[in-house]
Amino acid sequence: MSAFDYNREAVRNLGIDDTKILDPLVDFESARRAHINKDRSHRDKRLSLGEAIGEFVRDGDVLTDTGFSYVRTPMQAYFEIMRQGKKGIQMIGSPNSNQSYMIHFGVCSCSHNSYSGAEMRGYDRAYSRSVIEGKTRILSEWSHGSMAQGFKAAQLGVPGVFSKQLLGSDILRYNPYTKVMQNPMRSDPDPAVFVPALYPDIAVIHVQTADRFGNARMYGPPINDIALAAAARRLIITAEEIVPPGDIRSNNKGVVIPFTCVDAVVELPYGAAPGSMPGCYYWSRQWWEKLMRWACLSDENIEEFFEYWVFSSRDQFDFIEKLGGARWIANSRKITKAEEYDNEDLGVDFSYKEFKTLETETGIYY
Amino acid sequence: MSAFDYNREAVRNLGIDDTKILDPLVDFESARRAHINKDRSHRDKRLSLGEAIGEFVRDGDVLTDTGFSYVRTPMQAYFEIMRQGKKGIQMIGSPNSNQSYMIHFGVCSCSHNSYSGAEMRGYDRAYSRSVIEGKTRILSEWSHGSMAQGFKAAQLGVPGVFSKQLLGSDILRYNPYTKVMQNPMRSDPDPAVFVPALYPDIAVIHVQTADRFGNARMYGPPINDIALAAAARRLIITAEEIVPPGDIRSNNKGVVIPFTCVDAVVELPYGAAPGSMPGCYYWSRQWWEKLMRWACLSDENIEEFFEYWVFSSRDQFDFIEKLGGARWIANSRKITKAEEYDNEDLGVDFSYKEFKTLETETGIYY
Amino acid sequence: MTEIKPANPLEMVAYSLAMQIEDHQVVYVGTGLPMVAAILARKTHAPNITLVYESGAQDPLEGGMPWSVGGPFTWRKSPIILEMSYSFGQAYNGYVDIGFLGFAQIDRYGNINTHMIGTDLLKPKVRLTGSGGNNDLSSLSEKMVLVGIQSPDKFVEKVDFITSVGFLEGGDSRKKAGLLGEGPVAVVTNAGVYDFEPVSKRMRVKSLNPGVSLGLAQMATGFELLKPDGEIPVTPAPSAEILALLRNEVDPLGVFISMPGAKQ
Amino acid sequence: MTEIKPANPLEMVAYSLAMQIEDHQVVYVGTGLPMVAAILARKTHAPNITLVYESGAQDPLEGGMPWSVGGPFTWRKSPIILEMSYSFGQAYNGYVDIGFLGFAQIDRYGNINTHMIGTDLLKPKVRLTGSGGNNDLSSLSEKMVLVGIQSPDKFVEKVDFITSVGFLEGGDSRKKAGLLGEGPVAVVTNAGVYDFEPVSKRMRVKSLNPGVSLGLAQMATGFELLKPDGEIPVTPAPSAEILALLRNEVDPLGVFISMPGAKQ
Repeated sequence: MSAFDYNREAVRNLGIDDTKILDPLVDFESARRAHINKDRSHRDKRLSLGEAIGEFVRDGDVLTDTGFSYVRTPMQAYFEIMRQGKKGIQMIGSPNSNQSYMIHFGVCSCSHNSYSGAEMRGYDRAYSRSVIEGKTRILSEWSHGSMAQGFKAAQLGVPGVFSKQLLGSDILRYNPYTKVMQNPMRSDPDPAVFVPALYPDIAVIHVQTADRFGNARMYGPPINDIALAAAARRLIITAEEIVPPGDIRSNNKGVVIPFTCVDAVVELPYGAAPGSMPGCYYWSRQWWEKLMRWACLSDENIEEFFEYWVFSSRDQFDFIEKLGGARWIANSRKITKAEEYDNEDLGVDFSYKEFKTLETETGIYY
Repeated sequence: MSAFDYNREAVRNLGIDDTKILDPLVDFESARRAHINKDRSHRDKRLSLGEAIGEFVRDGDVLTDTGFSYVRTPMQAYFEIMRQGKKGIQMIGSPNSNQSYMIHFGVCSCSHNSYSGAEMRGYDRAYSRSVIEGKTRILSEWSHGSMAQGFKAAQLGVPGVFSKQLLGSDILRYNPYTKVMQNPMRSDPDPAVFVPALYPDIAVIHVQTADRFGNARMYGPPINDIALAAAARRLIITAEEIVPPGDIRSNNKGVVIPFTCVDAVVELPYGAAPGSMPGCYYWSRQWWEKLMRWACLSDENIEEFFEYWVFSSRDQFDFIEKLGGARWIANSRKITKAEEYDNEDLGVDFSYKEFKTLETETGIYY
Repeated sequence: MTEIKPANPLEMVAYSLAMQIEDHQVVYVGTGLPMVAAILARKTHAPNITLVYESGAQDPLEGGMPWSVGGPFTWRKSPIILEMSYSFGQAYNGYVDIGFLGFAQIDRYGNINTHMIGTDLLKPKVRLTGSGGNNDLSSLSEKMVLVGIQSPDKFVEKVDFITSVGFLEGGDSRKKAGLLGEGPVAVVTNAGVYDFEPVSKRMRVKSLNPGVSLGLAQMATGFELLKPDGEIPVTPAPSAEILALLRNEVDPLGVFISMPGAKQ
Repeated sequence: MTEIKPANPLEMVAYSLAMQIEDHQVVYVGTGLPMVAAILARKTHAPNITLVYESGAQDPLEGGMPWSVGGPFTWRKSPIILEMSYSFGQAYNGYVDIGFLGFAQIDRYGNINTHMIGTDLLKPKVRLTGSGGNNDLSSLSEKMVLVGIQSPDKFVEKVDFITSVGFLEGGDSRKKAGLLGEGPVAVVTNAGVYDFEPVSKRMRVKSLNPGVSLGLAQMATGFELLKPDGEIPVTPAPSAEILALLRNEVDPLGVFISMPGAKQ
């Protein structure tokens, strides 16, 4: 019998026969045990991307989508997970957009959702098709904020929090982890939702700079990544640059993930491409629109798209060459820094056109 | 009848007849209303210290001790509160050390405690005497971590959290806000402590730099101040320096309190003296030891001490002159920066001697 | 001033939405038309608003239209960027005046669906994005404005999934469910602007866009619209100056305000 | 090497405490003797430990003795400084190996009092500091070491106030109360080092300091001490080199390791 007390209506509505599949996300004891067993020493944790994914991402893991859909998201690590053919992953995240194509390739087979899509590009047709066809199993529905509270509860070191979100909604009817309770502080009726601390198995977090021990410094929106770094049983840091430890110590006024949480450090320039990396490079917007507006429309398209971009790329450098190589790098750095107002923006052209074919016409994927 | 459901054993043990006195700390609705009613505009919020304390600190308020006892703590604002003769304040904080001398002068009359003292300088005899003599009324006992969770719950926007702290201890028997409950996520017995979100009436937070709107940038341990800034009904920022808004925007990689929370901004160089201000100046250790080891020993001593240092000082500049003026400033800056390793530390002498009289003998209060 | 093409329906929506914003407010902005409206408001009648986003971006310097709510234009030289949990926390704590929410379906009580079309979440006809921050803002905001396209399959008797609660079953049922704030104060569509009758909390016509009759609005609605007392006002249309601003400066690429099919 | 004065009782405490630390551990340090011990360990057998503090300071560069747990030596060029809530959160989450706790009173089960001497919290004989982080670390740490001065009014049958739980009423009562970790693994005093009998969880002599007999230790204790099987070992004393380090580099001002009255 499970030690966990799930919301029975939600378990029923989701058609979950064996709730064991729900356990890892809330199994605090095993997360604490995993953290206690981490090597505490200041040692060189650098691995290649292939080694880090090979060692620390396991079939059936609860994996988190980090960054914000396609901002500071470890896209190249996801691509390596796909190339290594990992299977049966439960994907969770706020947002959880990158599960979509991974489901298609059998990498992900279960979903903990707050959002899957690409904003103004409309809903994600590949994800929609996967749900309809039963290629992914929905294990829980959330809002951004309530899931963020679950991650934050973990970092804060509490079994859970009361929330005023989700009340009255159908999301509660499809979330086995939450339940409606009375606010214990009030004597008048005051419903609140219990949200437990959430402990994913594995997080990959992409940052601008890290040292060899794993101290990782981040710039731009942290979203849920500070909380996830503390919560995840295993943590891989991928970084644009590896700096000496003294650099982190001397420039510590920013968001830093402590090395004690980190299992592996991967030097991975362009690790967030084709997404945006604050201070470093802009989205390849044409890539994303091609993905959302063409690749996701059919299984054939998505196969062709990922064959070209991922399976026939050995690494991020192959990928960057296809985006336009050195010209893409210079252009996308200029655009992001102009938008951040760290470069002169007068006269900078932010426009781009939808992209027609897989291969570049202008020599650069804007 | 109160809308709040307090721990009855604790209410009884604390001898509280009317629980109304407990309400402000957990009255979320009134805190939300206070926040909603704040002026949102980007306007110049600068006031003198006297004006800010006069307008925003009210008799009977729940006031928080901020910083860490005597690190980045708004000592000069506390001294102004004393000079203005505020009364009946409930003091709360982790730590809550500065209530001690304020109780003696009738400024504070109720205590929400996690710690009151000065570390290795032993327990605070003035505070001990005040408790024994009934000069302050204990309204709740906490640990640092559980109180910090209450403040954090407020910032996080949740009615409360479950905690694994305090269990089995006598602290629970003297805390009306907490109760032991079953962890709702578990089917086996798993006790946890409900800790509600805590909303003080007023916080004064001292920072290195702020802009005129109230965006406040902080360096060194933030302790609970980020949470308190979001929680407090009223918020005064005192700052070593007021910088142009563009400076905060261009150097935002650090801890920043958003201007939307802030009611008043006070330009207050040396606002944390005689405490330590990271990057700016070191403790006057002789002052603190004189306070703890002499002033707190008797009512006569404490009167003489504060008459000299506070009531006969118009402002922080008078105070700094008594510490040793320009020489104190240069020396204490060098010591803190050497200890932070932002100045050369080789050959820097960190020693000092206990101080004998109120007035300086060496011309400087080390 | 030269002749200018009158506002298209999406431009009307953007303008009406912008008019919901008052100067000096803290405005919680989602992707799409709310972003257009907030940026338009900032360039016109509300230059001193503070924009906040679910990505945690806060109070950016004025700039162009963000490609994503996580994009640099949302945190351009921001004094602070909050973690996501704290970004919603500020709404809970009363630091946000108004939030904007989009929808795929809406009912008479302003309940919203962004989850699916169909009756079975495990086997829907169409799976949509899910909540994102929609439920959070609807649960916590002091005031919220709902925005979408009006048609009988979007304005429905019963939404297929309640992603976000408006007034739930009307009356005081929102408050009884434990939610904060006033609930939805307006619904802005290509047909007009709606509010909610104060007691029943049923959706009510507030104004109709130029050229839209009550009959037309009702035909585009799967439930009965309440009518205000007296004449139904015409929603104010943007001036030529504002339209020019909208087209040339706010959304020059026409990402949001070009009518589908009309875009290059 | 010249003659060196043997370790005084406080120096013995500091050394025994330091010996509780293994290299590469994450050590949660409180003010006073734990700080001395951690810094000594770092300079001797455990150069690669990571120090963390309740002030949120983490992993400082090596430096002098902090004047306060919030002082710059605790966050000297730290890669990160945590907020207080997260600093305790790291103990909850298993990122801390060992915590050190001081006490004013202790009972046979390692329950600790730092609140008061007396029977009435509202009218005590002496009011002490209260918990600070003491309760938090005792509730959350995987292992903890208790440190204090041994005398019958400090080692008592029943503490006047349970600030922090050790083994509560012994047996599995700590676990049943819902607390985490193994509980106290050692008590270090000026008389010796103690552990807890595995089943009853009663305090047991582990070793006695040079010159301290079992009778003397028992006389300084208000409850019956359990004895280990066989001969009671003598607590190892610091070498001359370590004593010199302790006196000249770790606490050169003698803030913690000078005996009261012996200080200049």
